[in-house]
Amino acid sequence: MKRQFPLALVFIFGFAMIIQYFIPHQHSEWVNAFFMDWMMIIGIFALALGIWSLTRVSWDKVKHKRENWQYAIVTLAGLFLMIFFGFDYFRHFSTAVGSDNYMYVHFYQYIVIPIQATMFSLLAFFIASAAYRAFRARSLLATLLLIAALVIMLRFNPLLGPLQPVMEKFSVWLLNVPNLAAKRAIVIGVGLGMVATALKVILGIERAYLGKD
Amino acid sequence: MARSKSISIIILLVVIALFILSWVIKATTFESDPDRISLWFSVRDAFFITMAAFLTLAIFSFLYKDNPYYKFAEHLFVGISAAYWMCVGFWSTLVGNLVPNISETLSTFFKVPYKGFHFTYFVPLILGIILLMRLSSKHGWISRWALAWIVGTTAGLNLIRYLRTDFISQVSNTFVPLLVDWKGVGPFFSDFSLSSTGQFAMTLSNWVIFIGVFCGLIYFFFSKEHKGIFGTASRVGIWVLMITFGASFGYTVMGRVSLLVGRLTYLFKDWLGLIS
Amino acid sequence: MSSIGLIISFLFIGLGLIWLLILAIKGREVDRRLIFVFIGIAVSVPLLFKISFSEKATPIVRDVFYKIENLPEGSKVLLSYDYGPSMAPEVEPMSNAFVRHALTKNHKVYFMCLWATGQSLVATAIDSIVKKEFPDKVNGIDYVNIGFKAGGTGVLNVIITDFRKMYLTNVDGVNLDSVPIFNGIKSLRDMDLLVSIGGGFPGVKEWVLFAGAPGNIPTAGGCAAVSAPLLYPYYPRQLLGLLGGIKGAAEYESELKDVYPDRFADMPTPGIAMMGPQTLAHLVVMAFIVIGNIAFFVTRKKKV
Amino acid sequence: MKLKTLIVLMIMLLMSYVPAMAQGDPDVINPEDTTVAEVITPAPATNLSASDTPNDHGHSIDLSWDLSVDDGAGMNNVIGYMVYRATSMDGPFESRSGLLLKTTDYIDAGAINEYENGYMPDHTDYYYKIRALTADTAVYSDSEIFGPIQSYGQWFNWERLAVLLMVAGFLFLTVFFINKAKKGADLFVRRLAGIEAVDEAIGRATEMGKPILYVLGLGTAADIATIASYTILGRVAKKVAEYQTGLIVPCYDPIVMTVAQETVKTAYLDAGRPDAYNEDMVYFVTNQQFAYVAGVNGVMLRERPATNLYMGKFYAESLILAETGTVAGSIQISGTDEISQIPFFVVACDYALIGEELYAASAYLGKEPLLLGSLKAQDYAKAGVIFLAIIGFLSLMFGYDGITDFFHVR
Repeated sequence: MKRQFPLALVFIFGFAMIIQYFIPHQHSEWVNAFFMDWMMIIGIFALALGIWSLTRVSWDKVKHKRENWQYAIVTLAGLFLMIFFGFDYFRHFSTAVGSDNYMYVHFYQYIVIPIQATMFSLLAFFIASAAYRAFRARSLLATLLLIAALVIMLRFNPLLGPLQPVMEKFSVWLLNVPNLAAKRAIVIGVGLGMVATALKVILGIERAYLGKD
Repeated sequence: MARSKSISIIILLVVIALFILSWVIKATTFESDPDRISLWFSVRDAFFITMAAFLTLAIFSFLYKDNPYYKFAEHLFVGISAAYWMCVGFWSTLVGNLVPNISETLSTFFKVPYKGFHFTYFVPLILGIILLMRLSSKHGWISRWALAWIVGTTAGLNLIRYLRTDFISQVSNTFVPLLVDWKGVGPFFSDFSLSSTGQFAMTLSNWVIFIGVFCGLIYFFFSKEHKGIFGTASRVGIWVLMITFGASFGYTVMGRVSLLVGRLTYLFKDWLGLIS
Repeated sequence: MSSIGLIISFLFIGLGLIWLLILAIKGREVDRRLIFVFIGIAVSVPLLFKISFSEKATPIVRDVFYKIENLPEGSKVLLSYDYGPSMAPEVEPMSNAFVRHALTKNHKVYFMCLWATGQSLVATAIDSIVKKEFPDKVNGIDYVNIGFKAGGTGVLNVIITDFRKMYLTNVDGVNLDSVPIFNGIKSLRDMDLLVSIGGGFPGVKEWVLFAGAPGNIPTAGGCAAVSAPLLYPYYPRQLLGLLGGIKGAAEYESELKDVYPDRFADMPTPGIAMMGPQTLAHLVVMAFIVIGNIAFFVTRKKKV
Repeated sequence: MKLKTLIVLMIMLLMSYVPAMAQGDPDVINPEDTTVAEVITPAPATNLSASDTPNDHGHSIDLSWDLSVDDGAGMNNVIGYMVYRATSMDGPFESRSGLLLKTTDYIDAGAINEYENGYMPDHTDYYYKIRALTADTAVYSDSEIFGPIQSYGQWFNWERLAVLLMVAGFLFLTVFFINKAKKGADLFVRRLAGIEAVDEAIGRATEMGKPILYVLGLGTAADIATIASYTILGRVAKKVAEYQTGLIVPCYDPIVMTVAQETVKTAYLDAGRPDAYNEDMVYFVTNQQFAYVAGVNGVMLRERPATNLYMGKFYAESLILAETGTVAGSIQISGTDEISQIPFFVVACDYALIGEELYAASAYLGKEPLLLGSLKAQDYAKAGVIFLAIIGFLSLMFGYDGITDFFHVR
């Protein structure tokens, strides 16, 4: 029961999902439509597990005074404050869209958004350091990588003068043609890999995720 | 050791002083703004804007090295964002989607329009509860049923989805004519032009696509030694891949710089008011 | 002001790079933090001194512009904000330019989003652009915001046959049947143009695959630079035009200013303004690649 | 009466089209004027035929007809058509479409479920007629009635035959090669540097006494890349357990976290070291892209893992993670099927698995014949694709597009 039943579930539902694609009948169409809805609902229950895990790991740090335990308090405080504001619907409850508690909205706007955007913008620095470190003509492959990147970066350089439209055209061609070819090769390969993996899962050949006892 | 500690305390005091200074200045500039009705509003808004700016700087400080300010911002961010998604999920998915389909009483309680009883919504509810059984050490194994359902359904559904949307369409799109608009050798040379919509350019592009896809696929062969002609094709394949990767990398620089511009604009404009 | 800034920044960056070049020839590796400093200067100096370069629209951008320009007045244009705050600096200039252009042409604008994070961005656009710059436009008659529904491509699958199966009301809670702009509109097929702005998932690609192509509805897009190469293959057949990254936005803005010099004289052009930092940052990155290679060849020679 | 208002509304709607169509006198559109204008009944639409819509779930009927001779020619007074339907020959007929301009076909689809508005039951006799309308709401002509016709759902969508053949063919190949492998056939697999590096990296981590960081990416439980990543995690965790190295798995998606916990636990059991397993090795950080990145960055700089493995779906964060990992001095191995991020991993990581290699990785690491069999099947499928592509080219060259059509799946 502990091991065979889940495997049977995987097999039955996996094949049911494949077969339903070929059946245009109404009974099969709602399966597809509801799946995403269901996954989201299950996801929220799982998120409770996630919050539990985060709380436990942070609390553990605080309790045993592990390195950087002070910061774990910050995490816990942020977490519970935000949950408190987010569920404060007795006073501010608005609609299903969410809480419109003042602090909830402002924490999102002035803490989450700026940090998120700043983390993202670190990429401008990292892309430069990665380019400096990795774009060296060590081998033929690295040289190709380097030249293609330089060509594309040159395309809107006003200092280039009359060469600019040529660069522009060439880079569009590069993005349109070889890029398309490589993308297709990767997508076809990935598609096959996915099908193979999915089949292995459905057939029960890959079962590491289902536990043992 | 003691010295480095006192230095970090001094830095902390300076940061706090700067924070308060910025807060006060910001609040006074807001005071003259007719949109803010009272002192309380300007003080409050000034606080949030200053905080956002300092958190931005704290994240940037990570570029130098890991430091207490980054650690603070990071931990705060993790906690708040986890809770944020929990709340969004609760309100929009559980209250917005599940409740209106299963219970009238709860719908009235949460003030959402009741859509009628749909038994299908009990499936995720039950699976969700089964998943929560993980917390019990004795009955934790039951949660695997939910995992099995998720993994099985996903595997089946996505297998089909990718075959249809990505795989087959890419295969069928590979069927391009290798001789575009061919009217014979004579016209080909007499009308020869390098324009991108011209016959020569289109034919050349199609050949590049064909060879690129062909060699790219050869590169992904696992069960054959890449030697001889096969090896040459596979090498051409990886060249094409590398050129593409380089091009994508170069292209992305633009987007990443834009993001940094966005952040710096916030600092210079919304916070410091250096630019209009 | 701008010329002083240009001189200062070129001097700063130029001399710095020459110094680094000398270090590189001596075989020293550059500390990554120094690279960060240069990027920081290259981006912030043009921003502070307002250095910008002239832009000229490329065909792929012009196609979008003249589609909106040449639609008859009162055409129905749907704008979908499929992005979040983190992508906003790059794509918000595009969506703002689209809104301005469509409303100037007196098109009817339908706002929606496939990303939850798009909701507040649509609200901001309506507050800061529609209400301020187009005070005569009436909510519900000239434009409407139907907001966000979860489900990504699932939403598209539904609204291509029927809006009302997914959206009962607009964001203000008004039933769609009582919103005048929705009179006679059943599905996406009744739109004259779909514009998706955003580069993630779901985004422009999904609009093409799940709405534009199956419904045979003209679709245009604006996306972050990172996703543009993946979307080029759809142009021009399924995607009538595309604004790729801030460069696309800048081109669109300059076209808008060229065509309506009076109407948009004071229009903020964040896209064009951002091209200054872009150009310098690209130069710096390229310079570092060159320096890196010089350092590499010098050290290799020494080893040999 | 209701019908009349509807038509008036339709005509008003038409007003917006008038400038584009440049036909019809705009003055006539005003309903009050139409009483004065004298309009002659136009010729009806002809050759109406109807059939059940193929390859669908029922509740839908395909209609087609020929234009009225007065549409755009003849008296030129037909402005459009509307579809009418009844459940008996004598009516009552109700309109089923809006005003259709210059149209000769229409799909009359109703709602699928009884509780919805506009429910259209299957296996019911329907009768159709097409009304050719003029600018005057009172002047129109009906086509002959077509019927009875029934709608019904099909049990197989023939348009998707190509997909079925592919799935079936691939399933056959997989099972065939797995069986062959089981019987002991020696299946050759070329070496993949990125995968061989995983083994070395675990050894290196053990020597250094530092943990291994495994990042499952931003994929949700609904991504196959994530499923592939679980299986790789399983193999890595087993080796880690054998070598007694530390393992850190911060998670982005809570469902993925639960599956990953199960996977790691199983791996430790398999390695015979259940005691070494600790639930907190696999933990949840947050469900927000950059907050997650911030958290993982922190782990990299503070725990200084010897090796970072990034396997699964990655988005913009790929480069932030990989660059921070470089600063921390870790060996980095990545694998993703997200095409836009592969370049960054290729540039910034020591080893990068490209696309399909991610899916092959679990088979490599396990070295089990069962799994190697599926790699062989993948290769044959790729050969099939190349073969098909060549056939496609040749057929296009000779002007035959049947093959391309066959693979064009709606």
